[in-house]
Amino acid sequence: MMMIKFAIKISGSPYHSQASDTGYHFIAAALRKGYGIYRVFFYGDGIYNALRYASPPTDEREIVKRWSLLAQEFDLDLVVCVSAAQRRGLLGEEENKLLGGRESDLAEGFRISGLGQWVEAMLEADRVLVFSG
Amino acid sequence: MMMIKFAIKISGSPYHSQASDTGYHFIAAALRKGYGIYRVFFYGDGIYNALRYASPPTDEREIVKRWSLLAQEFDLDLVVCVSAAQRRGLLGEEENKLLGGRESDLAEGFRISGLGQWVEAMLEADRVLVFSG
Amino acid sequence: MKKNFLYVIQSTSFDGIRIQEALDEIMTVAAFDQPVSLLFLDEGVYSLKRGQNPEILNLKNVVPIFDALEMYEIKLLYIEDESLKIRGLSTGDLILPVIPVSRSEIGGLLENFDVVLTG
Amino acid sequence: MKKNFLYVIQSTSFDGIRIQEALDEIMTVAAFDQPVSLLFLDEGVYSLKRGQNPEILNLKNVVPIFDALEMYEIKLLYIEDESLKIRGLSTGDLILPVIPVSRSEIGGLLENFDVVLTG
Amino acid sequence: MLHLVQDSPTENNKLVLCIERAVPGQTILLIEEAVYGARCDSSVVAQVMKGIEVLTICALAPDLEARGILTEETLPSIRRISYEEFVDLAANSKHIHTWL
Amino acid sequence: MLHLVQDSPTENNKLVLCIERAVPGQTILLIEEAVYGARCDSSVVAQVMKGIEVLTICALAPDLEARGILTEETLPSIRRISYEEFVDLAANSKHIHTWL
Repeated sequence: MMMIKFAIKISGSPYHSQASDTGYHFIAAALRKGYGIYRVFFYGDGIYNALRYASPPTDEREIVKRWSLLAQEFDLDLVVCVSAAQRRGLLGEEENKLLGGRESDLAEGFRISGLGQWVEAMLEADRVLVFSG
Repeated sequence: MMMIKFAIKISGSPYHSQASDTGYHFIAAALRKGYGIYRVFFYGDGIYNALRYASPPTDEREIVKRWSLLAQEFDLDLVVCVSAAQRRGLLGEEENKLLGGRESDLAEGFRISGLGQWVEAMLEADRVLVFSG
Repeated sequence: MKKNFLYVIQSTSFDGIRIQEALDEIMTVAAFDQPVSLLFLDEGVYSLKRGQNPEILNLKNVVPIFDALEMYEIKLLYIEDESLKIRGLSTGDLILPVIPVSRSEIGGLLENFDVVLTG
Repeated sequence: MKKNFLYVIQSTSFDGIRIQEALDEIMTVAAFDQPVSLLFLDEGVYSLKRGQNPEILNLKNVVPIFDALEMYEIKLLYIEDESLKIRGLSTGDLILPVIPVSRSEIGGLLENFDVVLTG
Repeated sequence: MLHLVQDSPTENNKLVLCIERAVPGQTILLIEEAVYGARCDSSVVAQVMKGIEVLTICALAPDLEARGILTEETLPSIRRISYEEFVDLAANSKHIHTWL
Repeated sequence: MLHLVQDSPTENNKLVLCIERAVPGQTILLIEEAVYGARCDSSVVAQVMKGIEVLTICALAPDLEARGILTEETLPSIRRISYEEFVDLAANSKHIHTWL
């Protein structure tokens, strides 16, 4: 039997609820068990999970960084919704180029793309799961 | 009788609840009536109200920009809590200098400072009011 | 590839922009030629209430978007009867025709779709 | 200038970092030599429950911060009796000694302070 | 003292709890989703009516209008107030508490 | 079908509503604040017990342990599951819905 693949939407801000934590622990457990994560889509206030310069105190978990590390370890596709991000003020590389080569605010391992990427993930994956605040 | 002065804390993210809207409308009404706003302090997820590059679609209110305009019109003191902002990834001018002169993510009219500024505001103002999501 | 989608709308139009972003997502699913239905329950039933004027608060009115759903071939709108009743509403108070379902049928209804999502 | 502060804690330690940021604020008020009291009610009473292990979820444990409150001269911790009871808890289940107040006394209690805040 | 309630009475019981906690003479202002609690046919109308006997209960008019709640749909003893009146009310209340 | 509930039963009535909406044979997993609903002395224990007659109800163990809810405090018919078991449960459920 082929391993089940999940499409996962995270729509909670990192510090307002447990959504980002639960999503992270679920995804990490799934990957360690060999399940597929077709894509993780950050939508709504979930886009704040991708702010590159998040610098929590040293005695706290690093929410943004652990997403980046997980992406690196498992070649995970982390997609931030472009319209949710623009509305809230998180710009990708292209928009920053238009602003004169400003460095991107997007953390390592994330990419910015449209809602179509989320719909495609839902069509390709076997299971769809939402973590929301 | 001296006009009453308010100290106001906004701790809701701009798009997750009505807190930022209600806070804005309250403060605008107070200023127009001649009341004093000693300081507006953005704490918790409220710091996302100060992301400079927020670019909502043209048919939507501009939450960040209207704070900036209100600050300009009424010489309003908008303070973003430094620890809440660092944890979440919003850097002020000084931290950006350390990163090699990167442009600040902080919108016009806001400044970054510590919780002491909020306590001082509560001590100096006549009324304390919280808008939270 | 075709999947049958159900979006569950559980919040009012004033709970941040949750509904607005849900509608953007729903339109995108429809643009991929996928069949989409909506189920309104709990606070979500208020989002279909007649006479709303979010413009007073400088908020975007989502009613025209709901109106446009039909053009996107989104025709099946379910609503939980008990959610309406406890809020003192009936289907006549709503901007669109809806199919009432009872609370005890919801779990079964959800299983009729391939993907169930939270709006 | 001295004002008498009351912080109302209405959420558990797991509702994002609401409590952690409230405690940072409370410590700052205390550092300005202002008298601070705390009132726990609704879900907030869970934050004082014995035996919590947020470290299992990689979350920071705020219990040591509550323990440290006394050093900051924050000595008056009120708790709403009804909030405890409906959660099946009694003051014996809590990590710190608290002063129980009944629901009908809350409105009067709040007026004993100069500033009342939401944690 | 002014109590602010912002959640819908069908979402959770914050409004009822606020009424139970407020003491005679105090004021409750319904804002945001809580304005649904001003309706004559709300699920908590009995508790609201009981509250009105000893408390002043108002509701923020722009929040009512935005939600399409007409004057004839709300309890007559609940006054609809503007943002400007909200500011005056807050200025005249030594204590203000937001019930999250 | 797998229902996910995340709110505490004393915060709002989402857990009770989920039990009323689920049909026999379906599974409810209590996560985050909802794990308080697994306690023997929770305010909704009657509704939970009734649900267990026709539904499978589980609770996420790390969320229970983080909140200091001991095994002896929870209803014996509610199984405590790990994140790994949560993943398997989700993989084996054609439908999953998160109740906000």
